[in-house]
Amino acid sequence: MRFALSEDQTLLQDSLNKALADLSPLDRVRRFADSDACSAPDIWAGLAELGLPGLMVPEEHGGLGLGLLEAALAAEALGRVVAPTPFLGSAVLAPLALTLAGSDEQRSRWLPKLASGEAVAGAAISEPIAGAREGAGVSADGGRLTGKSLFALDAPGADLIVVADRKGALHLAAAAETAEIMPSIDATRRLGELTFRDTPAEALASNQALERLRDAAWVMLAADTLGAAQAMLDKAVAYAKERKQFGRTIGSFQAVKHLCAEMAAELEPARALVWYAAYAFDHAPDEAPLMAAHAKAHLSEIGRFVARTATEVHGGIGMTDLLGLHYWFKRIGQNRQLLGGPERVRETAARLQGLIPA
Amino acid sequence: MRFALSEDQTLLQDSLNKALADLSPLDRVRRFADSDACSAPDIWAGLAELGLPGLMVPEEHGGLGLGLLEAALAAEALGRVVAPTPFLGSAVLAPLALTLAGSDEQRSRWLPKLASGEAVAGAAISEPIAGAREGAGVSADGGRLTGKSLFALDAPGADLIVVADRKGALHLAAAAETAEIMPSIDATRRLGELTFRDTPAEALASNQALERLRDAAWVMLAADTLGAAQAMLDKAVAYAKERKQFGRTIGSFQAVKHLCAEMAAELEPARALVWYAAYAFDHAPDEAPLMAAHAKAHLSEIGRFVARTATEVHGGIGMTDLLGLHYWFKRIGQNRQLLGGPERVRETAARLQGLIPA
Amino acid sequence: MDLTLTPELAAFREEVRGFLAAHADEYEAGAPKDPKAWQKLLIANGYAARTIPKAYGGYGAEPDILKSRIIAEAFIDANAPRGMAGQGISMLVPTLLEVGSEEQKTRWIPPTLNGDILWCQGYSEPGAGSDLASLQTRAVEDGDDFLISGSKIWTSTAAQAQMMFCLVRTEPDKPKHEGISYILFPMDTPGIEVRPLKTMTGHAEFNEVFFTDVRVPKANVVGGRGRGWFVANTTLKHERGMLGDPNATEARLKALIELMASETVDGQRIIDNPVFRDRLMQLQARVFSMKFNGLRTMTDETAGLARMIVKLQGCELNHQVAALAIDALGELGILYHDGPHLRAKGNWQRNYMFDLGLIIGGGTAQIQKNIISERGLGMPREPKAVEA
Amino acid sequence: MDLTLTPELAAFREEVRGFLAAHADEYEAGAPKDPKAWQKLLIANGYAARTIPKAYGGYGAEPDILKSRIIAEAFIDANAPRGMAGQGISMLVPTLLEVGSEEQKTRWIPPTLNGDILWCQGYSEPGAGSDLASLQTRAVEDGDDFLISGSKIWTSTAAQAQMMFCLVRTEPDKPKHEGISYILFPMDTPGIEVRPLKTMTGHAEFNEVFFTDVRVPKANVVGGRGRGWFVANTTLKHERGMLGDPNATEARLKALIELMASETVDGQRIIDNPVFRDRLMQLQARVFSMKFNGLRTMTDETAGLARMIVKLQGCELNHQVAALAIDALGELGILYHDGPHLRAKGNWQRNYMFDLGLIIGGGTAQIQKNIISERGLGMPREPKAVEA
Repeated sequence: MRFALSEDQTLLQDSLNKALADLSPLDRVRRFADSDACSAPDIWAGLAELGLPGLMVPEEHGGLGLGLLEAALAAEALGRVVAPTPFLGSAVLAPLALTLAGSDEQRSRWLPKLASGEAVAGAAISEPIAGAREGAGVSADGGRLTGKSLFALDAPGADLIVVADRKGALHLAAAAETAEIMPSIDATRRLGELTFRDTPAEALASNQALERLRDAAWVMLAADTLGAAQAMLDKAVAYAKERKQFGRTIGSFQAVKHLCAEMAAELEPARALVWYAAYAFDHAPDEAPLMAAHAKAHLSEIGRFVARTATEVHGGIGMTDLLGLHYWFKRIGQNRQLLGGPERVRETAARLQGLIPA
Repeated sequence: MRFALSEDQTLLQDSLNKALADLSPLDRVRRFADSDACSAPDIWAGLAELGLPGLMVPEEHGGLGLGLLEAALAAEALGRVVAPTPFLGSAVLAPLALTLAGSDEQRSRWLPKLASGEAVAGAAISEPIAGAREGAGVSADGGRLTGKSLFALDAPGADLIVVADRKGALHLAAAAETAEIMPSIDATRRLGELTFRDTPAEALASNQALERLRDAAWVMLAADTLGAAQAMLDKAVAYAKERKQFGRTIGSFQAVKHLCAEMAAELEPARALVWYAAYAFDHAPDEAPLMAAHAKAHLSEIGRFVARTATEVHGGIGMTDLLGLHYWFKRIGQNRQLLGGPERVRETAARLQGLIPA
Repeated sequence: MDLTLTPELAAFREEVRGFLAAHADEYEAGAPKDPKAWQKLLIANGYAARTIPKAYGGYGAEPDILKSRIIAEAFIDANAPRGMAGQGISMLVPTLLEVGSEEQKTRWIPPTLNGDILWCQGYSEPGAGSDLASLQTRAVEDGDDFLISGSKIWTSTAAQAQMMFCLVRTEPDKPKHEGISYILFPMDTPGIEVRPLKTMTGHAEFNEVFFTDVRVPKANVVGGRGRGWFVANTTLKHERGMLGDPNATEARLKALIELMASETVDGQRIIDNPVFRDRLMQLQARVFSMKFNGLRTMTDETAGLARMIVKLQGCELNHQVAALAIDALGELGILYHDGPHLRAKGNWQRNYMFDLGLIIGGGTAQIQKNIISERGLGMPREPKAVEA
Repeated sequence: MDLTLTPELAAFREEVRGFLAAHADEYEAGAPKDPKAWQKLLIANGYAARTIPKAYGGYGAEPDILKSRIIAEAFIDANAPRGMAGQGISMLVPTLLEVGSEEQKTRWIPPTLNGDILWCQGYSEPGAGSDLASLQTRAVEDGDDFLISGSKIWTSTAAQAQMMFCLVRTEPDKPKHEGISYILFPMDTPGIEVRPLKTMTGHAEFNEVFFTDVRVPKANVVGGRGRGWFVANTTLKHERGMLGDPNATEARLKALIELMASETVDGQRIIDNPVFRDRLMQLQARVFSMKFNGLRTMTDETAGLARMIVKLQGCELNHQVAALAIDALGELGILYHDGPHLRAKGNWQRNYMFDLGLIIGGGTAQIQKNIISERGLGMPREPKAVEA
């Protein structure tokens, strides 16, 4: 029994971090953020070379066949450099949906393409998880979808969309009638507003697959925040060791040191929670939903704390565009709200334990 | 227009602080706390000389005829030295109940005695305000009371008790069938568990008097916490200026300074809130209930913060009985829960603004 | 505590209300139709530049905090625009009044008040930050002039301003607080370059300004050579006080309550969610506290500490109000820039970020806590570190 | 990540469970009927003093974190009492094993392990506090003995203990960390006075101990004269690690959930109050985090920082769990000592206060943050202050 990453997992983490440092440096992030592009083909191609799009695709369909813990490590690595790339929808949710609820034919048709990165998939599952806003929601009738789905992940420009309808049943659609980018604080990942109007779609077998997607997504968002927050702490510490004020490096002031210590003290246990939530998804399905909820909610809270505190340690310069710190701040802020803010997710956590009367 | 204490009010405050420093020094508090006494006759007599028991009793009945703002200043002064004495029940709630809802005969019979301090009154109003625990609650039938009331203020040893029944109607009882002290964290004020069994009582006219009592009590508890918390901050600052560690006074460490600054930053605006809540009770009845609720809830929260932080600034010695700091810590803790913890009080604040559907 | 108006003040309030009603067609949605004309009208009636002597283009009234407050409230109630603000009017003018020469006063105050000259402030430097007094921008003597070289940061309105008031180091050999001068110069002087400074909100609320041998007459120094640190500090206090304005916070809380009462998730109003409602009530108690604290600081001479905490607590509270709005909006809370689902033009997110900037700017929260503990509570200063 | 048990470990778990079932009549409600007999039984079976060599009265097993964990869990599940703890077993014994002489080991370890000798710890002093190394208790040479004078504070079990292990200053002229020795002596030596130290909980969890010319042979020094600071530090680390035990926190959270599900106000269960429930869920996430962090620190060699934060976060979390219990209980939450309405013997209030003491004791939160930032994050130490 060992609560630690395996050698393979550490290797995966290291190689991802190294590759992403080259693929997604700050100026590349900036170029993407300032553009209207739906994806960064150079980064996507580089990630495809590492097998990232197929991380969770079974080996028989050309993927690496790894688990959610490996995906969490990838999410953490992507968050660490605020990588402007599809991932959650295309490399996690769509492969999971197909594996859990797709027919053999559907899997054979899509999984190889997703694994190679040739196709990108989006996931439109917000309404049944985070609640419907603005009258959104999709209805299914005889192989056709009608309605709107907001905050669809990796959806703008996708070749395939996994759609959850109002009742929580899953569908595969090649495209929506219209797919608009929803401008949000985080310019490193695109969210879609999808409109369906009698749009053809294939049903996926529905054996609580949406709940598994939700759990996986919650863990991924938590892991992304973990990576981004760790990066912000690292930057704050590095800056505090370098920057001088009043004749001293500011990192020698107790106030600054304690802010950094508080960030570290929050992040270390949170890392263990994220790891375990991902492990449970793979190996302890009874515990998985509760752990996923706690990981999502808790990382949302401490992510906000770290984002704010690391910015404060940087002083005025942290507020500007110069160091680009705000890309991390906003990525953490967006992860917090996506698929339900922490308050809503904690309600689910309570319900999962029978602490809310049905 | 002036948001400040008047000269008379400042004078009252000063004379109370000075008198209480003599009447209620730490060793006197300790002696009371270690005893089973219901009151400290020496302190009560000293306060009576200053007119404190009759602060809110109209002048025609021998009192000072002052308002709730003056009573708040008194509560603050009492909290500042954790004075072991009846006050809220006897000097605020009972005179208010009689003034608001008593007959001429009832007023004439009781107010002069209360004003002089010859009689002490308790107030048993917890259940309709804070909610019923343990099946407590009092029912009235034909001039007789039956049931239990918990957490009755100033009640053990009292000569007169103002009782709110389950429906919120008020009664005057000379005594309960039994009145047991409820041992609580705060040993400077006695709470009573009262049992009524067909106990004779006089009805008071019921024109929403209970709501006024509630508002007054909430402001008083907030003011008591304000005084106790200010005293804890003062002690922490004084200790930090004196105590040396690592070759420096600990008050020169940024960590310690910032803890003290945070306490001051919380207390100063809270003081203005308490003053205004008391002022509104006297002069702006429309605003009074909301302000009382906010004062009670907010002082509960920042009181807890200050109690904990001031103890931390003292280090280990703050945890011991040596400096007696815990009397202040516990008084603040008890004020927080009495007549409803902050969560419950905030619900009332929301309801008062129509933010909760009826 | 006497919060009722005297008959005189009540009459004054009617006067202000009457003025606003009479001129209601000259403004719309909180903005004047002709800003300069509006400014002149306000000055003429004593609703702007109220206490500035007539000789310098003001209205010439005695200072009266209560009347000022009545004016402020009446303008808020009517959603009428106040007079021009800006750093020239709120920081330079008080400075000139206090320490400027007669020539400087008559030359600069009137056109500043009536809006003909817009100023920007050159205080902070990239290398200095919280340690403002360590500024490095140099003014080297050259005959009757100084030649200024260096750079400034956090300069708002630098691109629009005609003039700058600026801190420069004129005596490099003196201790750091004694070698600084406060000087005025036109922004079109050769050698000045302005570069916009984009912040996390995506907007360039600030600029960097670079100086290369910018020639400025020595006569443009205000308050005496080498006295700049002390000259600047008198007005910095004004700025710090402004940064936690409780009226603005109260208005935001009102907007938040309206948001929570009108928005729904799955058809349930957000205000009916007890967890969000509880947070709202916590913030409301703080908003009231800061409001009354503000009233107190204006009329209670014992409120020294109460004044000192306004910036720290006020900016934090604004940030928390914005945070609750974002959280209450759920996924909608992350929308920004534009789009059909955006609420309040994205101002909740913008405030959330900009207010964090205000927590940091104008004296970081850490510096504020130093000030409160040292000046407010009399705690010892940080001991001087041994030079490494 | 591999959280499944190997067949060997699974078998070991069955063995432990079997032992506890077989001896279930020797304990009751988490306490042994005969503490010394129970202690001996545990040592004989390897469930106490497990890794201490047989020569010194232990069981003599190889260290194995997983087996230790299996033992811990099995005892919790069975509500069976662990072996004796106390500062002698958990702090003195490891110290003697590391730096004691052979004579010291054979003389003191066996009777300590089997419960015949109870120890108390003499580290902290009233004047020293967080700055432990500045301790003043003096040991003056007198032939083959030292004469010890001074005082200690925060000494638990001083009234019951037969022996003390103590830090004293033997070389007053050396730098403060180099003049300290670690020494052992009986508590009935003439010149020792013990005074109970009552804390805010109302109980005397600690004592002060006063020394007047207490005669102790030089041979009782452990680890070499002047080496006491380094000797003590090896075991202080153990103490700090123990102060945030996540198993204990998890048990308290479980009790809190039961409390909230069973208590009612006006007939409504507290757990059905969404505001309290939300706080409960926030704490539960933290409890799980600390639990998994604890597992990680035992098996992940990259978990240095994760170990360093345990005391800070664990003690705070315990305090917060107690705070929620008090709040959830409403007015009942303030009851203490006794009375018919008291819940859980007043332990929620007692923990609330005692846990605050633990946040302060054993290295205050401020000291912990210094350690985390300096040793964990590599930030610079506080510069030495210029002597005033």
